Amino acid sequence: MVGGTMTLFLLICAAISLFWTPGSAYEIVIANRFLPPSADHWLGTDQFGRDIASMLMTGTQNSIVVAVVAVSIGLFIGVSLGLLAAARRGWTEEIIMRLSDFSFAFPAILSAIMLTAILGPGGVNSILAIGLYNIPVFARLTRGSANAIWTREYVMAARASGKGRLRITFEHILPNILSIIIVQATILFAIAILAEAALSYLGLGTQPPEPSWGRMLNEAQTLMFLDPMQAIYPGLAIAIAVFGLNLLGDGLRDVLDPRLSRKR
Amino acid sequence: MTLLSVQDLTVTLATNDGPARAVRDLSFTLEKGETLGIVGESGCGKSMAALALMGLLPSMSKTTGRINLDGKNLLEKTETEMCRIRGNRMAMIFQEPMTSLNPVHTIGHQIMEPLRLHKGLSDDDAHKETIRLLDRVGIPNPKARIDNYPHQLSGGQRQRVMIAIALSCKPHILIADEPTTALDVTIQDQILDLIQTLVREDGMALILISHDLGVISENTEKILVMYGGAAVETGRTDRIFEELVHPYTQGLFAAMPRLGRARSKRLVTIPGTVPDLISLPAGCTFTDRCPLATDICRETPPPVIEVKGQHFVACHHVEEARARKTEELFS
Amino acid sequence: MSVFIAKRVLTLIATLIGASMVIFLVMEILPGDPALVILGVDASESAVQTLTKELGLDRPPLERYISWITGLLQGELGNSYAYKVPVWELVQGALLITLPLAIMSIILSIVLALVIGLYAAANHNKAGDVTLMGISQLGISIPNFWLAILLIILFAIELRWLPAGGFPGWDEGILKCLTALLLPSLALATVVGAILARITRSSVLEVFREDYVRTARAKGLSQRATLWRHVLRNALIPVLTVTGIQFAALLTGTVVVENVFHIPGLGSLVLKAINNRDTIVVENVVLLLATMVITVNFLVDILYAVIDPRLKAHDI
Amino acid sequence: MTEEALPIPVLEVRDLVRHYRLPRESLFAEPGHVYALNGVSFEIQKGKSFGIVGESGCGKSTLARNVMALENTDSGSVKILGKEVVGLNFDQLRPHRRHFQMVFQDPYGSLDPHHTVGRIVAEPLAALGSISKAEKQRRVAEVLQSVGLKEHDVEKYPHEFSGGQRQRIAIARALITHPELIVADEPVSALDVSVQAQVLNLLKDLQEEFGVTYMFISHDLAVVEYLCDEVAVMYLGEIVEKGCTEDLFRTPAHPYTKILLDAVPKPGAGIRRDRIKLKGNVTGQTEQRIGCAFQDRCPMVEDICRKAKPPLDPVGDTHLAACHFSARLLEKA
Repeated sequence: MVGGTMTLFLLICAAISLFWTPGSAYEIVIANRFLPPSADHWLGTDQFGRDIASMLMTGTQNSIVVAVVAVSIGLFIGVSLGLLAAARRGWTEEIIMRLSDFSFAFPAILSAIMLTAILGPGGVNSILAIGLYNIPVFARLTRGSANAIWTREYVMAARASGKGRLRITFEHILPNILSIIIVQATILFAIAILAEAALSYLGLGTQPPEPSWGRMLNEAQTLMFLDPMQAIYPGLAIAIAVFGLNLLGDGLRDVLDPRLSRKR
Repeated sequence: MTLLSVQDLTVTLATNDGPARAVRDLSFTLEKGETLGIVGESGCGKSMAALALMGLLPSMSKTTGRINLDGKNLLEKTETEMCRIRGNRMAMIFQEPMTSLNPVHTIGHQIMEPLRLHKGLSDDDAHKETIRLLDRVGIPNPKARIDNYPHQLSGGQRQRVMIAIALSCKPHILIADEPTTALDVTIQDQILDLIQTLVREDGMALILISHDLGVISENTEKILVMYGGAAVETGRTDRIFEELVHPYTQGLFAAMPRLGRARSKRLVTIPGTVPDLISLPAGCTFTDRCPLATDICRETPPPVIEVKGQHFVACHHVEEARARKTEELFS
Repeated sequence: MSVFIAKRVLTLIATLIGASMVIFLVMEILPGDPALVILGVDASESAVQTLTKELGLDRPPLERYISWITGLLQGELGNSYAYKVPVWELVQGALLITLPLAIMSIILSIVLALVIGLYAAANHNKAGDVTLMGISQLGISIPNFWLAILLIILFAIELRWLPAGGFPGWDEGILKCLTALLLPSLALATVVGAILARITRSSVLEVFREDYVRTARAKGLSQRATLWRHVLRNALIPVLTVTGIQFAALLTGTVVVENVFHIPGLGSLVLKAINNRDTIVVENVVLLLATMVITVNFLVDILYAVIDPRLKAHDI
Repeated sequence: MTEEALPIPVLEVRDLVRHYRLPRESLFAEPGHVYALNGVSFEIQKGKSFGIVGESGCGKSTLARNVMALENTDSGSVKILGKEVVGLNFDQLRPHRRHFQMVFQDPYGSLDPHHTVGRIVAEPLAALGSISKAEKQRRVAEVLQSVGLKEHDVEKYPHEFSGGQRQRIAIARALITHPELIVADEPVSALDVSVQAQVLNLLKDLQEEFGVTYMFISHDLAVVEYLCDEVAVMYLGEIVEKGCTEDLFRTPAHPYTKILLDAVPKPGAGIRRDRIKLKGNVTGQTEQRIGCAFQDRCPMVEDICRKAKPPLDPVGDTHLAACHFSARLLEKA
């Protein structure tokens, strides 16, 4: 519940910032640098006189877009591969699983470092890097849970009814593992936000002038001795987003857990 | 003095849907060397009663009544005192030999544990005693087997190891909860035989819990039939099988396919299903499925009536149940 | 058992070769001519060609891959394009900082996880458990580099107990160095420790429901003795798995956190190398990091076999 | 004599063999095999119940899966209504599947928790090709009624039913294509005695009503005796004795059958009697031995048992046993 509300709040922030922000997240007004929080500037301004609250709100968009796209890449490719591995078994499964084992050696940031080394830093690259990292995560989870469902007697019954593997996959396997995948997607969504922030912080992700939480932290860090509060807000925004999503994941797990729903 | 005397034992489990009365007002006694069978279908409270005796019920449960072991009420003992009784004075064997042993320790280690704990044996003595125990429960080549892990043993052998653990400290009471349900019929035969022999040799009292009337009938002197958390019929085994009185016992017996019984004869079925422990009727728990049930059964708990020498039945309509027995109560 | 170890070793080698090939291929597609980078944009055509030849970059890719790998095995990593010094020198110095940092963090997080996880499991659903799990949920949500900044603000700027960053070098004495690594490893361990603590707790609770725990209790073992003798070892198996996975996260975490503290470890090295287009350093450092991840997961697999005697070839 | 005059058996199994490969235990050893089925033959006539009994690991469930063509068979033949099913691929089999259906052991695991009862029961209709929605609904309602469930149960989900009712749903699913053969793998062993009786009686009634043929697998001898016309006893992937129920249970001609029968606890028989005890555990599923499969545990074992494999030979009109000493056993009885 709490997680859901927090996530909803985040989405609303992002949506509003599309049309309206309390100040400007882009406009540089040197005269207004380091203003304390006020009615005009809710959280004050940064060293370029940009409105921090507006930057945070606009940064929400950025985080959400990166996370949504990255998770979707992982979700579609990973789940398909996992389902395929479970349905075909044999060498198909072996290849898919070895590949995913192998890609575990390259966590998001490592692959992002390589990608940015090739293509240069940028938002698209960080999406790609995080998305690539998500593929094996989903593939493994899907294959593991799907294999468990394949051994169930109701799948055997479906096979005895003459249903093919494809049909069983969509009619029996997928519905029964969907809740697990949704929960995992929520958690990976949180991880993607974290990874995006880290990449932006390193200067490998979203590029200026597009506001992003990670880069705001990077800029704030150089001013740590001057204005520590600037380092607090963006971090807090990330933490709230991730915290909300994690809670949402836990909540969904409780609601969707088949062991619990069976009892009812 | 009576070895074990249970009076009005009631176990209430807290569930999401409300309190479930898993055991209701259960009373029985057990003398030294006596064998008692508790029989009933799943959810009748037989396992809960056994766990209550051992003080091993889950934490969200409440136990009331008295469990007197040598005249001392176990329900009033502290956890530390209970630890000294469990595995020492009272031991238990469980249903699933596959999962009841810790997979990461050798069987020798697991048998030695209670020996060290309760008897204070040294490693050397415990090791020797363990080999003796393994030999006694019929594990071939115990010297080599002692270092085996549970996954290297078959189901029947694991159950033998469980028996060795239970017997290690020569308990006064052995509780066996469905010890052979997970085993094949020929292995069941061996295990029950082993339990019988060991119990007789050591003069232990045995509480054997099973859903199988055959197992209970062949291995016990006294029977307690449970339904919906309460005892419906108790007495000496031979007496009870001579005359099944309670409608539930009659139904259970008639519903069971038995070897050598005429094939043309249909099995008798008890209509309906076992009651929900959360919303039990105020009176007799068998009311909804009983062909003899009247209004009084629903409202008032049935009286316990002595049919004949130490054979008790909890039913409002004992005479009718006895009379209609010959004409097939459930047909 | 022999099959198990053999299989694992083979997988380890195969994964390492695969990883090196991927890195090589990726670097191969990389736009930008190293020779150009070294000589600067205004270098003459012929000078670039000479240097390309000198660096051996005109040879076919397969040959260069093989010579890279054989060089690696002999500790010969070539020269940095940007600094003109052997890559190994750069990597060695950085590794001597990153490795202790990673080890310190993982030890710290495991200790944190076991203490919190076991305490929470032992007090299941009581106030202590609920509070700790709430805190750990927060711990998971905090980005480690933000935590690092917060730690600097608190301990270095406000309290002035610890240095805000930098690394004195091992010549300055071990104690000083460890103090410098304390805040970074704390920042890293909090997040990983919080995750592991939650896994530990749920895993312990899960094992507590097993039949063999009931057997142990029926033997007369107290709750505490059961926890130590029967639950812990079984509960460690999932914790170990997650520790293996989290090590990768922790290692990449060090890349980020090193930058917060301006510690000249592998993370700082690789970022500088990216900015300098010093590809030879990037590829070697990335391979090194990947190797560390792969090795740790290999060790985790071997540890399984130690903890769980059931493990046989067919369980993999 | 014309072909039509001979009734085609509903199920005819010949020399069915199924061995599973085990993963290697060590680098230097050959991988082992599980010899699950070692040449099993039998046939079932229309409208009859054929029981298969044996202890765990005797290959009875493997047999069921092979008859149902749910896994690859190593060799041998399975003919259903005279049509060979071994070697057919999944698509070729599909239209034929309406003739043989299966009921599983676990009433909880055999019904997809995410599907409604209506959808579960209608599942096998997929084999029939396209049929109208109305026709589908009519058949679901009809079959639910015949297993004693209500028409409005179609909208419910499996978790709203008790174990016994779930098994009725599973039986309804098997019945919906009006199959000639139903393979039931331990259909009542997960149920309580009082509910088990309901399901057993239902199976009997359905056979009378629809003339369906059962291949009924169970470890419970009493259940098999109650339901089946003919029985085969399996041990280590082989049939060791086969015959009509009365013969086999009254005068067992194989020591294993006799021991099995003796081991069943009987209610009301008093404290246990003395009887022949079986030594050792079921072993050797992973080794192929010379001679009789039962030699390690047999109380009557002699030299010949270790040398020659006893064939499954007739010992009576319809009674077969694979033992060198069947005659001796029958004499004693």
